[in-house]
Amino acid sequence: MIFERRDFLKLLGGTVGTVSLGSCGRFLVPDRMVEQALRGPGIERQVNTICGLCEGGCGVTVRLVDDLPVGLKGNSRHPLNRGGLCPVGQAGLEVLYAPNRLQGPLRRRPEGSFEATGWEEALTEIAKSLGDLQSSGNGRRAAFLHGEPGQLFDDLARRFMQALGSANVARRRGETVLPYRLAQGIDQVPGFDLANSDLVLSVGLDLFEDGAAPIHAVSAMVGSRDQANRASLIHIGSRLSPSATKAAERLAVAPGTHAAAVLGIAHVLVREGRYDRNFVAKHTFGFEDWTDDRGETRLGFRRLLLEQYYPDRAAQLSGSDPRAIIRIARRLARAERPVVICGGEATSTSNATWTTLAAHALNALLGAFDRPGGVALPSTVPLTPLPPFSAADGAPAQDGTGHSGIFAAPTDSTSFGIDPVEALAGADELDVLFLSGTNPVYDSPAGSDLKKALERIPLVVAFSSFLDETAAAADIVLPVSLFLETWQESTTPEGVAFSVLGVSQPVVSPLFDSRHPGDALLELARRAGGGLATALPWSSYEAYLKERLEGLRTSGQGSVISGSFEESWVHFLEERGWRFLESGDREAFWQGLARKGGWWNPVLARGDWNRMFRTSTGRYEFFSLELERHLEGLGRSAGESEPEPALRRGIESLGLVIEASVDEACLPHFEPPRLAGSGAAADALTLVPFRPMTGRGDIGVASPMLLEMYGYPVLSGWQTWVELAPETAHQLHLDEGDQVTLETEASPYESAFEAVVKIEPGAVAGAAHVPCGLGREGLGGAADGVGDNPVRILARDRDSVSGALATVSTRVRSTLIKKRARGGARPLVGGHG
Amino acid sequence: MTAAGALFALSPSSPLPQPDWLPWRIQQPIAFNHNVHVEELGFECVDCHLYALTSVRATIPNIENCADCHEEAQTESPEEAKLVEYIAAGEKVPWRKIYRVPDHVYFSHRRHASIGAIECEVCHGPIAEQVKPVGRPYWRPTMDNCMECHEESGASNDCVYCHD
Amino acid sequence: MARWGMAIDLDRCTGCGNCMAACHQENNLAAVGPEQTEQSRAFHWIRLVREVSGSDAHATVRYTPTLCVQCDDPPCVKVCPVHATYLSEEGIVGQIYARCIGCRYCMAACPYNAKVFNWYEPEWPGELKKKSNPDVSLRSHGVVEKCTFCHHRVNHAREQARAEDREIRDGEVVPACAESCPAQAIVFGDLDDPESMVSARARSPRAYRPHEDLGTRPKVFYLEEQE
Amino acid sequence: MSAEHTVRPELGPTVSHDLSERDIDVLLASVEQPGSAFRVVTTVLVLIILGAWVLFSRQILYGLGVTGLNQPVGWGFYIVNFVFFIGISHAGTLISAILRLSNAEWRRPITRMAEVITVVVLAIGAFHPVLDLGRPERMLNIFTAGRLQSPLLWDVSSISAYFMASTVYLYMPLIPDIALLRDRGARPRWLYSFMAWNWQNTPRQREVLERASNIMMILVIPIAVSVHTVISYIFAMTLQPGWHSTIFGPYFVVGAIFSGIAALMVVMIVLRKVFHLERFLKEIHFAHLSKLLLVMSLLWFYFTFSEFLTAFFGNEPAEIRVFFYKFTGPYAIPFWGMVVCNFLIPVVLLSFRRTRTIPGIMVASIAIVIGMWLERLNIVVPSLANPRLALPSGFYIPSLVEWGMFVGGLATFALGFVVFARFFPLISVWELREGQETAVSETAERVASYLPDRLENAPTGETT
Amino acid sequence: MTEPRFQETPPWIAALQVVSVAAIWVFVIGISIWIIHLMRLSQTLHDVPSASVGISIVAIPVFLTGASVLTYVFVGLRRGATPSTAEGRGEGRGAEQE
Repeated sequence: MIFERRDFLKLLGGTVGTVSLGSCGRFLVPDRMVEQALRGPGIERQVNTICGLCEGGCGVTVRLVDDLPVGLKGNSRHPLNRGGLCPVGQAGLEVLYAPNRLQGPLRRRPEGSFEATGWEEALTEIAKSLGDLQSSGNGRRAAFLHGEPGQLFDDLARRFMQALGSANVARRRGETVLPYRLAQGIDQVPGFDLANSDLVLSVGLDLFEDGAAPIHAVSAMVGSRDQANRASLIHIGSRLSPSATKAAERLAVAPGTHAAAVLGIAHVLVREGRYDRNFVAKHTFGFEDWTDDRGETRLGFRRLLLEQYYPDRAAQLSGSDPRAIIRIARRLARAERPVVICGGEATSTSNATWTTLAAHALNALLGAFDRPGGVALPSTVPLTPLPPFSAADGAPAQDGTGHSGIFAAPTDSTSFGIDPVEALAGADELDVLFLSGTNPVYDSPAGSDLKKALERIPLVVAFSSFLDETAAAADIVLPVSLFLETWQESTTPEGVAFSVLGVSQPVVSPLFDSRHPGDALLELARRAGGGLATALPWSSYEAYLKERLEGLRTSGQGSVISGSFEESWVHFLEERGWRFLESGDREAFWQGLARKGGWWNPVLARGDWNRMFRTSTGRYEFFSLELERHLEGLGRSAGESEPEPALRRGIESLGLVIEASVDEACLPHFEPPRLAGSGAAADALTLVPFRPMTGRGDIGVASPMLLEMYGYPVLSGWQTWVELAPETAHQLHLDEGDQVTLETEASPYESAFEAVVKIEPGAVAGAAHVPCGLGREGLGGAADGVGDNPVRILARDRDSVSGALATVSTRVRSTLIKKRARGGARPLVGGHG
Repeated sequence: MTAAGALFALSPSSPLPQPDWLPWRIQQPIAFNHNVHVEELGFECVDCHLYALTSVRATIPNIENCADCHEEAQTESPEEAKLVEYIAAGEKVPWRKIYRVPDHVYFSHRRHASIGAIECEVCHGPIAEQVKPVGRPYWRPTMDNCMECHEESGASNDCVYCHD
Repeated sequence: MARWGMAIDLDRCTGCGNCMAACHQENNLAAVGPEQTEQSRAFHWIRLVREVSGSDAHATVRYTPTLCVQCDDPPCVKVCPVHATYLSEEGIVGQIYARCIGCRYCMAACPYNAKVFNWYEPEWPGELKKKSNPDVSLRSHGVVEKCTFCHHRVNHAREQARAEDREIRDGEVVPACAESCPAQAIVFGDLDDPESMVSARARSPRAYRPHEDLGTRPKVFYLEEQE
Repeated sequence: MSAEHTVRPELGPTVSHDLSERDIDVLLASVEQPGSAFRVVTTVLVLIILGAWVLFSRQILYGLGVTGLNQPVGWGFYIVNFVFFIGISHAGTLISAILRLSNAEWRRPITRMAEVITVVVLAIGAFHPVLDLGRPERMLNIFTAGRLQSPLLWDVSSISAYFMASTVYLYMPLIPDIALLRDRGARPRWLYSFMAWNWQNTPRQREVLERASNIMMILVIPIAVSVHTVISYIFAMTLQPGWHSTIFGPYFVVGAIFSGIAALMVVMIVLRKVFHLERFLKEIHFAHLSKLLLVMSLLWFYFTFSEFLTAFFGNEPAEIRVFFYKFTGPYAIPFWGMVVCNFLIPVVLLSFRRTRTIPGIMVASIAIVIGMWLERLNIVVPSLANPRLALPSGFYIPSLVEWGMFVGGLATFALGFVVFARFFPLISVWELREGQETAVSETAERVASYLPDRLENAPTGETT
Repeated sequence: MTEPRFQETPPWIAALQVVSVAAIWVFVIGISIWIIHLMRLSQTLHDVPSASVGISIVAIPVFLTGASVLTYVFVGLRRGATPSTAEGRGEGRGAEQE
């Protein structure tokens, strides 16, 4: 060998050092060796990408040995998860290699079973149908429902449908945005700056396991902070979730009564004068009593609080403890940068909108807007706009809002919107339906309705990796590449305070004959020709992404995901109004994006109140004028002409009980939740489905590991359990480990499901908490037939205002089917050694 | 039936991995001549066994490496002709591994050849002189052999250094 | 020579389960399936042990990520009849699967129930075996296994450090559980190095070791929850 | 009979009478006229054992998963039976050695059976840990790379020493009987010829045998005590609640002797019936043994009481959890069953003369054997089922394979006896004969030596 | 009681007897060597030092004693087998007592 071994080792040593040494040629080392040294072992490499198993879009680093992925870990530089990776993400490889993934397109035979077909045949058939719709001007008879995490795919799907002449596109998302529109005038869930807050009050949301980005919450509140200045958590909810147990303060409330507790807290803040007077005076509307155009005095939020929600009553309404309400209020008042976040079970009830309004009103009282550790609107992602195209005849406006179509609320609707699944289930006159990245037949309370509807639609095309419950009801199933096999993007998850765009790249070539749905759509457009082909000119989804993301580079905003040093530098520059110019050209930027796993922009536009509050008053509206207009409109269409009776009539049409005045309806207030089923039976329980950490996403449970640790916080996996408070269990004569059926007559299709009893001291009495995500049919392998799916038996109730389906809507009764089989499970009590 | 299967599996020409205690030599698909490449042409071991110094596995070169020179025949050797065929067909040469350690053993070439500066010959013998492919391990990587050498060289014999 | 140890800040732990999943993937644990789980044979090398104190609405819950605590005086090592489990030079309690005869005496002797047994041959449905971590050997039926402090990562780090002619840096070795923890609750390092993060945490007034009274001298420290 | 009778008339009538030819025929009947019963019984037992192995083959094929073991209850029937069988083995050699050592004359018809129990049961018991191994094919590791620090290895050496000692101890007194069989022409001749070692009952041979027996007799007692002490150490050397106890050594030894005597009684009663040995195994033997059994029962209770009282009084969380797991928890039935079987039934039955009959003793002994088995179960499972950490307590439901191997173990025990009885006399002919010849005189002599010395013989200054 | 006739031991059985004595010694010495081997092994592996090794060391003399006693018996029986017809059973014992 020409060089000394010792030298070679030095060469191997540094990463930066190696480059300089190698290139300056001090050692007579063959070029190939230098290359190897740079590349490291050469057989093993790490690739950054984005996890695609749930809507969060955490960054992952894939470890490849001999080009086979053998390990996933969180990308430590990704701003969302900072190296953390939830169990579902960890299971990514098991999902990738899941034995029952679809190997190729399937086509339904006339008699109902599926047969394997090729992409060629499948796409030809679909393109023919699309072509027919296009030529006959019947684009409206097509619809697209998806749940893909990325905004860019949504754009592509919308354009696809617009080009076809249809407005029927909907994206299933987690939280409804309506409350934020009513109070803040924005059409998005705002960001909550968990990373800078010192106290987070979580209303109904199990912040550390649920929500769009739980790992972000953990890393922002705990992981990336010193022990001294980490954020405390206060949790209001009915379940003893891991988040609740980790909260500094926990307030157990009956399901659906969060608003009462929150308003009680607001009462204390106002009564003790410990709210942000400055902010309330300058930036809010409807706090004090006010006089409308007609000169009538209207109820202010302050008076409503003081009259109605004194702690005793708030506690009584929510079944909680008044002292705790006061304690929490004072704690919030003491905190420097508190923020209130609402979600989960609190937004899954018939009163969800008002509950969210109440929780958000706390943010206003605390002056939590536009300050570090408060409510923020992440900056818009500067994507390259889609090139203009001439829409097909009869196509709606391109902006996507205000369109009519099946996914818009019908004109006679009392609510603002309609749940897309329900809309689809009720739609007739559809010829073609595309479903992608979503499994409503399984996870929506309207799933069984939808299943029937799918039978009516002549051509249902499902993009799916598995022959899951929804795909099984389709006519053509197109296999989808998983996140490790394809180019994909993910955009800022709901509730995150900065904008982020994750880029997922293929790290292995697709194991099976699968494609990204975007690629399939582009191919379909090409084949269908006409307006479709011109509207979607991209050769591949990758090319589409590349073009759209070019805007990030040219805007000069944000930066490619990088280490903390570069981050603070970008921050420094941008806060001073300088642009951090990405180096290099288009290709270099693209490669940087792919290599690092995405782009982000942590900088927020401060002081832009017009952006923050886009209501008609330009302020935060405690009293929602838009809601008033809506209610009045309802009354007017029912025949009332005067404002006040119209309002009253409008409220009545929602089927609510308002005690004080009609004004209350437009203010955050407590509205008792509607619960259906089992009448007033004393032993009836409120069914509260929840999503455990292990149940994120739709296909995670294809992993045996995930099934095995499904119930890891409370018990072992492979079963659905029901959490009952000890007194509830005692009353029902149930013990830990007993197998029960939960029955209701509220659901039109199925009435019972099975679970194993888990006694949870600290859970609220009278509630039955059940995990979603199990009881699958169609994922194949390990998951099928494991556990049961509570969604099957839910009553079809909706949020009165937003129209979103409510999952906390059902009362059930439990029947013991089998006593605990195994002897001697010991209740875990007592301290440690 | 089973016996016949077992016999086939253990026969010199079986494509399956073979235990190293078999008395016969393992047959390679091409009679590779180390001597020509190393002694006459002056290649270093790592020129072909690319990762011997940098990685856990030294790797056995295959057509990607061989194609650098043997895209077209350099000699009239019938053995080379086989290789050229493989390259032309884009097919991997089904080399047979001679040295293998069980799954529960972690053996790193880098740790030995690079960090420990052990010459290849110590374990692989005077391979440069071989005109035929190696049919049997020069030195069998058994635990006793490993531990003996570790003992002599002062390397640790702690179990978890090698067992994972 | 390093003496590897771990400190887990229970105040930071949010019970998210990432450590369990990461360990499962890193160390090629095979799921045992519903029947075996019903038989109480499911296993994890690290698991969240959940303790509920009190039985009313004010019950408090405490999550403790529990793993092999790598005792300095390990009861399991004392009883192994075949040197299949032993205390390594760097303080890791090794488990040599190829040596283990499966008598399960170490399991019976371990006060922390850290050891688990392969009751059947682990199964890898479909092509799942492909994704197994090549650094960790796959176990077979009839042997005991347990947390190894990801000693394969220690080996890699040591190799890298030797190649660069230096000592292993603090924080260079990160076991899979610590790596995946979004709350940064788990810190790993050299307990003999007074400068290391882990020894700093081990000196914390909140630090305790599980069942110290047994005299096993564990090298996993827990930091008591505050408040 | 040529020995001069020194029996004094006041000591009662001479009980001595010769062992008749018919007596010997009866004693050797099992060897000389095995009959078809032997074949039938052997076949049945072999079939049972084969059945057990057929069940067990599943464990060999698939691993220990076919048992009911799990996390945290990693030990179950195999270990329970191991301890149980080894415990039973204390019946024999230990009792026979103690009785011989103490010159208890009534021992003569008993010792052989006791020793056979030891050897047979020890072999069965010692095999159980092998059944319990996850990888039995790696057994060799114990020999190539064993750790003497491990209590399991102490067991290996201690049990093998005990096995060797008790085999020798069984064999040596057997030699004259083998010679008898050899001389009576029993088949296979070569076997008896080989095993008789030229025994011709010469004084020199008797001297050799007696001396060797005396050495073994003394040697075997500490070994036997050590064996069960060491077995208790398997548990006591760990830190587990319910196991980590200093009295475990003696507790196990007492329990072992207790169960051993009970098993011996069962065996004696059964064989007495089967081989019509009523004339040799008389009520008096059972009466003596049952008193011993009663004492052991009380002793056992004393140990159990001390063991649980300390756990209860100390109220250490881990200990108390195990305590209540047994007292009121899932193991209440085995626990209280054990107390009833080991204490209540025997104490009641054996205390009253009216119930201290052969059937009564049989019932008590069977109860004790069951009770002691339950005791082993109560020791092994509850401690494992209650982890120190806040984990749910475990459960253990043995599988068919484990039951099969249990039944198979019992059948092997029976088979051992049957086969032994087929080839060797179950009651030592030689010792009986020796007893007849010398016991009366020796006993009288001995008794005389206890009596106050006669005035004329007193070691005074007066001389004759 | 009739005295059964004595049969001369065939030579092959005598050989077998010698072999079995040898086997016993092989076994016992084997065990002793094994125990010593294990002690040395634990020393080389720097195993947990433990006085408990003593328990196994005790086994060695036990085995040796056992084997010695057996050998003594076997040798003694063979030596003492010279048929001196003059001695009856009872006389033998009586004579011994002197």
